[in-house]
Amino acid sequence: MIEVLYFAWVRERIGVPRERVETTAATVADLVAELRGREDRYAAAFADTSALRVALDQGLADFDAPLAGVREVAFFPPMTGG
Amino acid sequence: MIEVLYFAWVRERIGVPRERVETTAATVADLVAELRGREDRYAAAFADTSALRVALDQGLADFDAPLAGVREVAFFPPMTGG
Amino acid sequence: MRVAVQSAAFDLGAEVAAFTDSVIGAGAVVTFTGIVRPDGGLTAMEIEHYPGMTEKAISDIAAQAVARWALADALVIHRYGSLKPGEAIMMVATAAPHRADAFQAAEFLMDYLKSRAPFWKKEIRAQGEAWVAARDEDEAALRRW
Amino acid sequence: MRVAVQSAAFDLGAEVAAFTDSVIGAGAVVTFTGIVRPDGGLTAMEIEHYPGMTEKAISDIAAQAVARWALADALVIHRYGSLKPGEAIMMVATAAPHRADAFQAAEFLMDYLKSRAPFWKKEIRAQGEAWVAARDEDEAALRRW
Repeated sequence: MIEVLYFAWVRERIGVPRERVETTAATVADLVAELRGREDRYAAAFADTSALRVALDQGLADFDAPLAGVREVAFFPPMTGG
Repeated sequence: MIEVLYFAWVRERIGVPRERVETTAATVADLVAELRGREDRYAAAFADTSALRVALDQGLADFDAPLAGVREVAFFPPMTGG
Repeated sequence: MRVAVQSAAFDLGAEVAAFTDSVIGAGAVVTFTGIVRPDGGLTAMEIEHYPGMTEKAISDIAAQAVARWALADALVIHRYGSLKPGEAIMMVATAAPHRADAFQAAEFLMDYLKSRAPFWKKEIRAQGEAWVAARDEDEAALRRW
Repeated sequence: MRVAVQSAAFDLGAEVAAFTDSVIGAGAVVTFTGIVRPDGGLTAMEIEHYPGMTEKAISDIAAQAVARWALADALVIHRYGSLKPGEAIMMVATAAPHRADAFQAAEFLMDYLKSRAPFWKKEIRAQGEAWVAARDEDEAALRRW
């Protein structure tokens, strides 16, 4: 069981800010593939992962990072702070 | 007749902040040579002109600049503002 | 070093004065303030963030700046929520013995906050809403550090 | 654009707040504040200047910055007279649409004020007085512009 968070237009496309996901995905990329297969709104949000960033337990990570031991995954577009 | 101003340690060495000088010097360098010949305190202040800066009518200038039409000459060390 | 992530407005003058007064010993204080620009009929700027990660990311960035430039102190305040044109979004302040360090640390903090702190801006206009896209030049700015 | 050369202390917080409030339209405000450092038992910093030329030199420098970086506004306040450790000597503020311009213009102003505005600093200590020597790196800093 993993907590998955969405921000900005990823959140808007998927329609929820967070959800608990039952998964055995080994990496972020595997999790994305699983989510894409769920419903159109996920496929739309994850259509182009080069436009997305991911954080594992609140630290930036790569899409090939392993999920073992991770409790919180967040997907969002490139940040625009400042 | 020209108004000559001194600042910082140049002022301290010469002992006055400003004075009127009767001169026919053609350039700043000529004026410096005249002043140097006056008294020891001038010779001390102008011993090394590479350590000095000059302004003509309140604008930075070179030591070979002509004095024609100039009303105010100022001598001072490199500036240390900010 | 203080990091504040808040929806409330902050008092820029009071923050700058308090920061500067608190760092006697430093010769140079640099501040940056980001303001919502009233570009093209903008009525509001909505700022979303990632609670928890935001504070951690900014604290990491600020600690890096303090260590790298031997800062006397650093301050970051960043707002989220709905802001109107003319309102201050955020500020950073840095204090160092000499000006070059204070300037560089402030620019470093800004470059990282722009592209590495989890904030997202949405522009609200009468014609509609649009998420602000990350700019290539902001990503490029990170490479100089 | 405002240039003030004065012996009186200035209210940093109030100046920064007023400057920032007055430039709605700019997205970025950068300020620099120079403070007397209490180095090695310094009891006072005496700042001499060249009345008349000072205002002219600073106004010229500020006008160059405004033109070169298309600034919304710029502010320079520089004090003279006897200042104690911890007191603010001077400040600059710049406002521009984007941060890079505001930062660069503020650094340009500081580099020029350091070496081209007619101020001279003297450090007063119990052991004696000494004029601050110009630093080669300050002269070198001018070459980047």
